[in-house]
Amino acid sequence: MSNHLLEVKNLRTHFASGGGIVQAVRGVDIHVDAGEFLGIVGESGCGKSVTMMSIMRLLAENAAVKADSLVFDGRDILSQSEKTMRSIRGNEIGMIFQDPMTSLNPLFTVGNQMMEHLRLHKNMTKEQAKARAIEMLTTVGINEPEKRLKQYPHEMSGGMRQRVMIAIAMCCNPKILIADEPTTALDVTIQAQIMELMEDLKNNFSTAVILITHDLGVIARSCSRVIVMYGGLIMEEGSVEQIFYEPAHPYTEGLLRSVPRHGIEEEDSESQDKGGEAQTVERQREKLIPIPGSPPDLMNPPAGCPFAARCEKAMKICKMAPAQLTEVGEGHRSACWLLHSQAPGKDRER
Amino acid sequence: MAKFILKRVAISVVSMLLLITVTFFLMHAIPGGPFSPGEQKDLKPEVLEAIRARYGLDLPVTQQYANYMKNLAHGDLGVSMKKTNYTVNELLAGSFPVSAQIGMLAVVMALIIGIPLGIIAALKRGSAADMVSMVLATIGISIPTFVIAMLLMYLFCMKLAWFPTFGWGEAKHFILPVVCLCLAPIANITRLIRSSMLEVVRQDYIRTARAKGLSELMVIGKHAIRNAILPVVTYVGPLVASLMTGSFAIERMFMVPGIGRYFVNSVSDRDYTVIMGVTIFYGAFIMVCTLLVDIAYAWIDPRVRFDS
Amino acid sequence: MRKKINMFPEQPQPPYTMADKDIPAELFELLPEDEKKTDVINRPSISYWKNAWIKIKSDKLAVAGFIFLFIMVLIAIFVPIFSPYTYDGQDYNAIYQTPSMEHLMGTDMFGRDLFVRVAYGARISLTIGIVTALVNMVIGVLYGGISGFFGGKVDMLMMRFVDVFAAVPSLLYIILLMMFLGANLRSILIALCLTYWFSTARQTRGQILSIRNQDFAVAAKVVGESNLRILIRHLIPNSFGPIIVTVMFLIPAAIFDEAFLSFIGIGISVPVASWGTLANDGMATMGAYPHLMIFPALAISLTMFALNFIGDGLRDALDPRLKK
Amino acid sequence: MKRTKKVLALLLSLCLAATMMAGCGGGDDSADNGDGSSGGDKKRITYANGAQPEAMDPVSSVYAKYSILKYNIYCGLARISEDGVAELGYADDYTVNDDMTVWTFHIREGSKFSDGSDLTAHDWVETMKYHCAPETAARSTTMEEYVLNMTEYVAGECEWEDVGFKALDDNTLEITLAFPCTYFLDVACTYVPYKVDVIKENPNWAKNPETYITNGPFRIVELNDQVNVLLEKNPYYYDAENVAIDEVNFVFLDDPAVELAAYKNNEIQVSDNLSAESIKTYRDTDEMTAAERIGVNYLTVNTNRISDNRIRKALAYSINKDALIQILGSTNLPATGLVPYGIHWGDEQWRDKAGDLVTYDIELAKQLLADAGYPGGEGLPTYKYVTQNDEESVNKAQALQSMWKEVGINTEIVTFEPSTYWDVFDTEDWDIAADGWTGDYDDPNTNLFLWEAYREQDPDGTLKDARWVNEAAAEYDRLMKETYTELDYETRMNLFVEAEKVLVDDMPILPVFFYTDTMLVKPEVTGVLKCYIGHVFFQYADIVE
Repeated sequence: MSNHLLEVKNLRTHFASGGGIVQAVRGVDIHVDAGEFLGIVGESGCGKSVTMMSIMRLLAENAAVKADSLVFDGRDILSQSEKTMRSIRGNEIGMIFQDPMTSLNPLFTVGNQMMEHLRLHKNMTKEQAKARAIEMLTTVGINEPEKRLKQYPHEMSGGMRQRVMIAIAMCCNPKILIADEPTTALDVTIQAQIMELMEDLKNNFSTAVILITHDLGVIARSCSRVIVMYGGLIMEEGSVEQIFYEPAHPYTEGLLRSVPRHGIEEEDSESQDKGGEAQTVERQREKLIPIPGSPPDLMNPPAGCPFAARCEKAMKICKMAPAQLTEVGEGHRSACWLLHSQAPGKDRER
Repeated sequence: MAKFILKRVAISVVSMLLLITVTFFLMHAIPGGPFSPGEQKDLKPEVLEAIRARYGLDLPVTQQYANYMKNLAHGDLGVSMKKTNYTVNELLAGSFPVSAQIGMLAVVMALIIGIPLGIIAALKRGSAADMVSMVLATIGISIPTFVIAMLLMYLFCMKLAWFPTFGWGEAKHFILPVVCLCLAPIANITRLIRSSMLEVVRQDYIRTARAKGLSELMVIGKHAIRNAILPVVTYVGPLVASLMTGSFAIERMFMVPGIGRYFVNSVSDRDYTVIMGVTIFYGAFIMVCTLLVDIAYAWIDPRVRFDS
Repeated sequence: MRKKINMFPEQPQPPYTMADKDIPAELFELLPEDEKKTDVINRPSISYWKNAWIKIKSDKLAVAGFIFLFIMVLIAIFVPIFSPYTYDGQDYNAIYQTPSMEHLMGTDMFGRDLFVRVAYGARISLTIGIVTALVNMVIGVLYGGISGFFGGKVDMLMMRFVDVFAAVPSLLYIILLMMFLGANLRSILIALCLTYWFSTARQTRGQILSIRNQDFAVAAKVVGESNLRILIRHLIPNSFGPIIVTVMFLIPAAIFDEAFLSFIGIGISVPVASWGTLANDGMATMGAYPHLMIFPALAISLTMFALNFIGDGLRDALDPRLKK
Repeated sequence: MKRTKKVLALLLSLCLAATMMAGCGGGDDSADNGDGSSGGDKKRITYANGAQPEAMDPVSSVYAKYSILKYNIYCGLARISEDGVAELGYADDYTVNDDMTVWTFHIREGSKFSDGSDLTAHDWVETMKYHCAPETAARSTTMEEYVLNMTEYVAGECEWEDVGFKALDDNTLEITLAFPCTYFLDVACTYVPYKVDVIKENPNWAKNPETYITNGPFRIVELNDQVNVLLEKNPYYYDAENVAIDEVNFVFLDDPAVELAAYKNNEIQVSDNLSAESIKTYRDTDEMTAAERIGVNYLTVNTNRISDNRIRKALAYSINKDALIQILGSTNLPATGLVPYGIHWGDEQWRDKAGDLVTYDIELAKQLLADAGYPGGEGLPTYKYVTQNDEESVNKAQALQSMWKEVGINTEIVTFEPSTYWDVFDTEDWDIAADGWTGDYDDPNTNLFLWEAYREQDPDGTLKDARWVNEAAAEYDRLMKETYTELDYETRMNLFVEAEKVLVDDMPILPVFFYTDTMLVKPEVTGVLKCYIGHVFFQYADIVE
């Protein structure tokens, strides 16, 4: 099965904290293929960012990572030396973060921050690195790249800084780009531009993208495959269509009902051909239903399905044991006891 | 930048004027004077009057103030009223270099020791190294300087006789004063660096730097330290000013012929011109140091550079 | 935190998996609403101050500091009351005694019991520290608060004023004021109170500036609360954490400055003694009777230790920027 | 990385600049650092002079800090002999008229200043003329009241020609006194010649060893502000052949604790600014010498506020001076009167002959208090005791406070800096004030004249109202006045005895200590002289191995 670019099996990441052990990720399987656009969605604290940081091995010292396998490009990440990891980070796996305002070091010029890892990973001379940086800035749509190189982050707008972040992440031609909530901190119009940019890059560079977000709208427009996480576990995964039109997990349903999706609205005006989806949006705008309750305490995770406490279809079994991911369609899996053969019909009313 | 500096200079000038004025009148308001009749009982009142007249002390205070300001405008700080034949300019020129020398050494020591100590403490947070350096740092700011000075004096000058008790000019005379002077700054810098470092390593841009695959040396040495050092830059300005202008306690204990002793002695001697001279010098020096620090800050932190 | 702990404790085997085909049917009944909640450990949302309290409690050094300070306050209050000796009672038959059961810290040149004098000195020094800190906090917070809240020209004027005075070597002013007012406790308090508040004012202003446009303040304004009320009810309490930390560090500074004034001979008047005076007096006979200097110096240093640890603890606990 | 380096480089260069500045400023002290290391095979003594003299100019310098230096670099018409009494100095002969008012001194032939220039009687005249001229406005006095019309000249009330200080020729100096004086030779020790032409020409003369021209056993070769003054033997001194020491290094240490350490480390060989600790350490060794100084430490009582002399006496008799001396760790002697040891009556100590007048007697004190109507101190106000803020004064005050409390008298101690203390003293807003006096010459007058009425006048000539102005005071004045004209030695001494009794009987002042001068001298150093006014002389010193 090693033909995946990245394959994670049974990833568990725990943190030591003052009060005990926080089980942030409790057994997650993820695979990414070259050129794929994977979305990971979930509420804050569901473990999606921690999963990515685990893959990058960028967690703080109080974290411990365990996995049955964590293979990137044929190499076992967990057994690599720190030195090899450094040659992977920023070089083979690029990463961009939520807040472009704070993700760039305020004391160094943009050029400096773009060139330092180019020179490190690609052994470029200063001139080569500069040329590459200019090229990348142009690619991400920044005007007057030469001038911008000499500027400091605070001289740029948020959107532009995120473009710079993308340029930094992409300039070594990584095989995977991990984007951790790249648009959350941006204005709606900028969000769209950034997403567009990421799609273009994915297409042009055949880079796989893992997009982490809690914004279903963003997922809907860009991703081919979606993973829904909750309470440190994967609740459901499948193609965009499967997730949006045939959600098999009550949590996914809840998410779809609770989120106003700007992204789709906008795309709506651009591409009229997805009429069905537009209708969905219409329907959902009429009735926005938040999911009651709050996420589980991962220091003391529930024995059963983490969502049981908030699930309106919860059964007694849900509290006793977690459900395993079960195939519900081609590449569509969901972890819900309702999918058990003994479970009553999905449409049972409460 | 130029505008920023100009603005700062303008504030400094106003500050100096206020400083001079307040000091001048407060000084004249405190009881006693350089030639008090009580102290010089054996002098005839006429003679005393003549002495006072020589220094212009017979005039109304406002007139004295006007005269002083006029002389000051010409860079003349007057003559000492107690140290006869010495002009205040001479006194400052003679004693400042001494204080500046040990002060600057202490600053450099404080930076050389304090910064690495703070960084280590922050990076190894919770470790034994952290505990040790923090306890040391707390000791540094917990013991009054004069107590430290006395202990060192007692141990190294009296008991062990490793250092001379007085005299000036050679390295052996420098060591104890510099050690005493730099302890508290080392402690402060260590603590400052540690807390700012702890804050900086949590910043997003450090995560970015790591995600770019930079080595830990680059991440800490380039991205973290430069940010963490900013609070220290702010601290170093006043520090340089206060150390270079001498510490009364240290200079008295170790018999250092510096400017710090004038600071207190001139007040208790009521040597008006020296009080004024030292105050003006000290105030101006602080302001210059603060200005330099602001410029240095702007140099390190581009955000400040352009915000002005 | 450094202790080796098993990061992956054994998980209980779930009684059923999806693969099981013979799960009792009643388990597929709907989960009653009341049973759902038992699972969610709804940790009570902890307020800022409560959170700070929890953090402070877990900071061993800060707790040790608090305990030490508490003991010191008890000593300051009760030792002079219950001791058989008084701070000024002289006994020429017992001069320069080294520590013994009779005189825990020995006696001085007049045969006065040093322990009582140190305890009495604690009253003076702690009073100076605490009163100075409190007065400066009130002045500084009000001044900085008003300046930061009104902003614009008012702020400009008020802050330039502070800039001007803060540029002045404060020790010189303390000395001049002491000479003007005479050497006693009251003068020390006045002199220190007049010269310390600049930093508190600056900091408060910074805090207020950074939060005055935050939602809750704007909301209060929209609701029509008066400026003063907004300032006192909303802004100042919300910027209090960092200010308390600054003020906390004023206490040791004040105790230090008082000790320095004693050192140069313009401290409080005899036979009352502060720690600074005691340490300074002890220095004169340090070679022959080191205990006379060591005990007061220890009292100062340990209290400074305690105050610094408390200050550090408070900063960690109260400064929102340092939240983990 | 690069920028960080730049920061460091900047700091380093700043540091270097500061060091260089310091280098330039301190360049002139490279030859000697005042650290007391002996200079080759030269015989050098290092002496801690206490704090630096605030002025090096004899007309401006007021305190003992300078006068010790002064009498080692200058020499007057007379000088202090090896035995500590006045003998002829630059004058090799003198005559005096019968009523002791005209003294004629013969200056040694071929006398020279330390630069080799001639020193004649005219130099003494020029010196006095310069020092006392109203336009000089000298801060220090120079015993001018002895010379006829000199005080008037100082005040600008007469011309120099009227003053009784004349050079009859190059070697003859005639001094006409304002009143008869038997001990004028002692006074003549203080009449030293300055190099007036240099002084007038160069206002900065006192800062430069080149222009600091003197005539004493030593001359200045180095002057380091705040650090030291280095003296070398003056080859032009008339008695140079008897000066054994080549160099004397006066270092400025203003802390007795440091001075003790320096002495222990043999960085200084002569130390006379002793703390209680030094006295305790060296009390029983040969290195310490204690000699009486003609000074007395006393408390002045505001007789206007404490008008009942029984209370004043109660205050005096309740002072346990022996305990006080023990507490303070000093070598002072209990003051049993006001004329101290060191004043002679013939060959005997004046004090021994006159007897003890005040001793510690707490029962008497209680009795006196009861007689005055305040048994056990009941009804007495809390007295305000003012004193200076130096360590010894404050310690003394605390001990006295406690002793007075024993008999029921409560006091409040208020301390003042030296610079304001005497102004506070003049305000008379106190009940008891610390005071003291060291005389200038070996005669009871040097102490007893202090309480004469004329001393207590305000500038307008009226008596200060708080001072001693009762009948006893009038009697005292009368007796003192007689001593000025009485030429018979015994009668005169007896007048002093009577006057002192009147004074002590009314107790406007409370005697506390007779000062003694203590000094530590390393065993190899001999002949260091501490004279009766507390000055140290090195001209008779030597170093023997």
